[in-house]
Amino acid sequence: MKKFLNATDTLLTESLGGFALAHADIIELSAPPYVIRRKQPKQVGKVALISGGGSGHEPLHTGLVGLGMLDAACPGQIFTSPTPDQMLAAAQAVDTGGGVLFIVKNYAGDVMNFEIAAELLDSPNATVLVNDDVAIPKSQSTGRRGVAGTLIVEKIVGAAAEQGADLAACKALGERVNQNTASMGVALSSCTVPALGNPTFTLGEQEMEMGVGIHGEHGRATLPLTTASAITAQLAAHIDDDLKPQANAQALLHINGFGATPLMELYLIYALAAEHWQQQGVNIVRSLVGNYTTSLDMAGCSITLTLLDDEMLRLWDAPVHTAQLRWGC
Amino acid sequence: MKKFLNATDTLLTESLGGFALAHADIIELSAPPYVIRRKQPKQVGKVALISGGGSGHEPLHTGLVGLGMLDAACPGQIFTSPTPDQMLAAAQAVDTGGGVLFIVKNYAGDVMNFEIAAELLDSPNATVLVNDDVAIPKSQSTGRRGVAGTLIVEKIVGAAAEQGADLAACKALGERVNQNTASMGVALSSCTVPALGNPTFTLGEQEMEMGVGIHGEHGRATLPLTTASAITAQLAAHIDDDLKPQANAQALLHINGFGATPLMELYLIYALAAEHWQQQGVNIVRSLVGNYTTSLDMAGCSITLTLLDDEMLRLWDAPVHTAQLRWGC
Amino acid sequence: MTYPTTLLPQLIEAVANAIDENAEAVAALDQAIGDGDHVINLQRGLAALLAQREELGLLTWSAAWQKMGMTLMSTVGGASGSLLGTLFLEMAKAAADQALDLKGFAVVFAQGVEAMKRRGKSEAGEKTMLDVLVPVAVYLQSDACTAAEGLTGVQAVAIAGVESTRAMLATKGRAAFLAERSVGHIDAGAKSCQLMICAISAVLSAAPT
Amino acid sequence: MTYPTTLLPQLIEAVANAIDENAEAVAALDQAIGDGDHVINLQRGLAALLAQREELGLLTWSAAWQKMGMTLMSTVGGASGSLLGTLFLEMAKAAADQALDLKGFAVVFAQGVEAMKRRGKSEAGEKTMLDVLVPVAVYLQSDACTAAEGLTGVQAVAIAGVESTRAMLATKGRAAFLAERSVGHIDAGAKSCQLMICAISAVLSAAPT
Ligand SMILES: Nc1ncnc2c1ncn2[C@@H]1O[C@H](COP(=O)(O)OP(=O)(O)O)[C@@H](O)[C@H]1O
Ligand SMILES: Nc1ncnc2c1ncn2[C@@H]1O[C@H](COP(=O)(O)OP(=O)(O)O)[C@@H](O)[C@H]1O
Ligand SMILES: [Mg+2]
Ligand SMILES: [Mg+2]
Ligand SMILES: [Mg+2]
Ligand SMILES: [Mg+2]
Repeated sequence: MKKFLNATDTLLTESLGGFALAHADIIELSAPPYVIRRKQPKQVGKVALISGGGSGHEPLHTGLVGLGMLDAACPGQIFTSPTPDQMLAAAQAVDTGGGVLFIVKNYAGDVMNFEIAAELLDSPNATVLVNDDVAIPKSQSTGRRGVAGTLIVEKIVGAAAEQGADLAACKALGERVNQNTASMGVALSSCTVPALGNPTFTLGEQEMEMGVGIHGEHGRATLPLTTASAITAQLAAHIDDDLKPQANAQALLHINGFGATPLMELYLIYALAAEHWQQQGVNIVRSLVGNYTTSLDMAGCSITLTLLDDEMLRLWDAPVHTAQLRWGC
Repeated sequence: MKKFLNATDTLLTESLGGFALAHADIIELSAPPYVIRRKQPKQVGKVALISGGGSGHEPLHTGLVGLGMLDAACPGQIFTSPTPDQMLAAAQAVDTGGGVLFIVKNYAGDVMNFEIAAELLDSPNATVLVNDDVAIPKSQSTGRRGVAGTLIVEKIVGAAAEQGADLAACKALGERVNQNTASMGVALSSCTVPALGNPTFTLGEQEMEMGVGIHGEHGRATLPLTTASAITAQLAAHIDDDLKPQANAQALLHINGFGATPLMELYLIYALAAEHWQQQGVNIVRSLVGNYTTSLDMAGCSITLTLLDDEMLRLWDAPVHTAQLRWGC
Repeated sequence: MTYPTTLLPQLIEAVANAIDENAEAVAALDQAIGDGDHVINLQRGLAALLAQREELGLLTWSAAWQKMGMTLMSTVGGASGSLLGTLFLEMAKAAADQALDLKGFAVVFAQGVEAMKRRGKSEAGEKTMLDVLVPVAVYLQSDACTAAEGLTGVQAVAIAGVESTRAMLATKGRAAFLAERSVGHIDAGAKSCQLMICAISAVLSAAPT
Repeated sequence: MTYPTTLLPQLIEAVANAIDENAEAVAALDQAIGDGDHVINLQRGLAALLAQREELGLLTWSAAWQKMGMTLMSTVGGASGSLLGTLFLEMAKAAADQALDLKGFAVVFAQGVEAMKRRGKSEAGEKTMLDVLVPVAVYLQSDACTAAEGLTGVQAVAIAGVESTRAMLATKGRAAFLAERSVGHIDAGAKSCQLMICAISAVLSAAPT
């Protein structure tokens, strides 16, 4: 698929420059090793939230840096984990004595690079591992992938950190959000990595890929394309198997577009998913619909359900001011 | 291109239902004839802003209904103008005595359907015609298309209306914003209308369509795909020909994705466009980057420049709370 | 001969069939120089008319066209919906309550087309449905349109009209955005109007005198 | 014989060439069961090493590997970057400042591979680069690895190792998400490591004694 670019090896740098210009009111881009960091003033001693990952998932994570959410994001090359020097630079830049909490998506490269940084970091730090994707069986030896639920962890923990929660509390909260979040995705196309020039895999005109991640790879199965209702039912069933939401539970329902699916279709999926859980007596109290954790130009979407206790709900509602999410200020 | 849907003739209704559920805190969907209307309380006698158009451009316009922006949006079928009964129902629902301002994109169908409604409407009303697209020559007998600049008109006039400006002032302001806004788009692919099932037109692997609108049709010319810098330069040149921005002018720079272009590429275009105008001494004081006025699943983007006087800038910054734009509250 | 509104169910069915049988072709025309929605918009409107056809057959022409105009206006959408709605609503105003023969219809129809021109700020020669409807209106009011020949002649006029759009440069509607690239393509609205006129004429030709 | 660090420029060039010559094939492997970025990540790291090769040739092995490890760690990225960086940094620690012969290198290399296993929480048989590096480490430390035969033998071991990944079910890395669908594909990291080992062995074989 064709792209707007000058050269594949300058795309990321140029794009980060544009992002930094466009949002210069709230973030700044460091010199290499690249870090996007929050500019808005913050309480000294607040826990510094740092995340990051390969680029190609925008707005995750750079678009989520700012008041009430991440203090810094470390952008790697497209689909490539950032390197420890980025995380160390980030920690140096944003830790004001309250310690650093790394929010890490569960992929081998992300886990290892963040671990190395954490080991090298002198100051107190902790890590929350996000693994909300239920497409992969729980028993999988790598563990499950971190996907669209990552944003939810970042938002809720970000609010707690903004309100002065300490490092241990932030970590515990992040793990609680992660435990109560389940996601699953489906793709109608793969994506095209600029350096490869062609879609990572191909699907026929009547095929869909069930249980995909966000790096353009095959999912669990290639299936015949079916109705939105049937697709939603499949995704929801996997989520229910994992989360087992009870009647009267409060939940956040997040329909995430992978990049090339029109918003109209995302709201259709929202309608179907909301109906599914309404029929189970689950109380969908918050929604988020749109392209948040993308996979370049993949057509597809994921459903994420987060079971919210009252604290998590309050923290979700707390003010946030990033490039992509903003409310309460 | 494949889609998530149950049936092409229920897609819109189902999607509107999902949208209404997801944003039930701020909007509501009427029974047919469909109108999305603001729920948040407002000052009695405030000018009621009503817009609408064919669906397929989400989040325009339904995603822009709420405090500080539209009072109502009338969604037509995909790429099909809404009908006068929708606009009359909208006016009935949201006019509290201050009169109605219709914000209409300049397409034959939109203009005629809104005109018919305006003629049938008993209460005071006025219309702002948006025609920011400079791909079409000014002398074109139909006039220029209304494209990504429409959102900017809706935001700025929305703020003025929220602050109590009367009907004549709102109309004059809308026309001023429109006059000071220029847009131009380029596509790397067409889009697939669900009922047609195939892209409206096709481009080769090394082709781009310069000067496209937002309905999947051909633009002014099919050209060889070139670098992002060259593309930006072309788009910016057309905009400059029209707006003739002066050194030290203040401006808003809006890079709008047509639906299938990754955010990373949109920020690249932002960087290049910002540099172009910086070199001319134009002061880019505000930015907006993302999918706002889409064309289903078209790959491509448009550049919009709005020259802002101090009043327009204040109104752009004023609080807004819609599904898609939110700040200051 | 005068034509009763009891013909309406048959007329609407014939028009709907004609559009359905040619749906792909008409869609392709609006896809080539438009946004691809013209025929499904029309079909939506025709489906609504079909649902009302029995009750329409009990009304006067004026009342029937008023109802049909409102239905089309609120179901078709887009440029063609506003224009076709305008046509029928204007014909309803012009018709009063008399019975209609071909000449009477010609007068009413011509008024309807004038209303369309005012609404669309357009005229023949701009590559629109007017390039069928205007020649048809002119023909119906001309002496060449006799009781014996008129219903056959009007089909030929409609066909010539739609064909004439092929070489035109579009100066109204979406196709105008394509400038020279609009040349060489038949206009979708003109095609659908020709199909509708031919279907109507065929029914009226076969109507019992 | 002991190998001086003055061989480093030539070694790095040979590795970079080997990767470049096979870039499409390696990319295709990571595309089939990964996310397609492995070879460009490696090439970025190798480009950085190439830029430093002259100065590396003036250091001790320990200092050189420390610098190479830091460079790879901060330029490659992803799973392979963290693991290759770990390998070199551990070898730097293990090497002290002595001159290195093949046996000496074998000890240091084995320690490096152990550090990779700890970092990746992985071992041979999981369809990763370890399926080349572990057999290579074992071979280098074995009696079969003689001064005369070792540099040829290690290439055969590496090639056998990469081929062994074809039939494996991936239980580490991205390919593990594909479960059974990972079977039948060679692992990209294993392939790139085999290419690198073969290139290094060839240079060392030709090194003046
Ligand atoms: N100003 C106009 N006057 C007359 N006919 C017009 C005008 N604008 C558009 N049309 C007709 O409308 C047709 C397109 O209708 P349709 O596709 O339903 O609406 P839209 O262009 O809004 O998608 C064109 O083929 C043309 O015949
Ligand atoms: N836990 C692990 N242990 C050893 N090797 C691994 C592990 N995870 C991944 N790899 C190796 O890394 C390679 C992929 O590297 P690369 O594509 O650069 O990183 P990423 O998987 O992050 O995109 C795999 O082919 C495999 O050889
Ligand atoms: Mg990767
Ligand atoms: Mg249309
Ligand atoms: Mg059309
Ligand atoms: Mg990879």
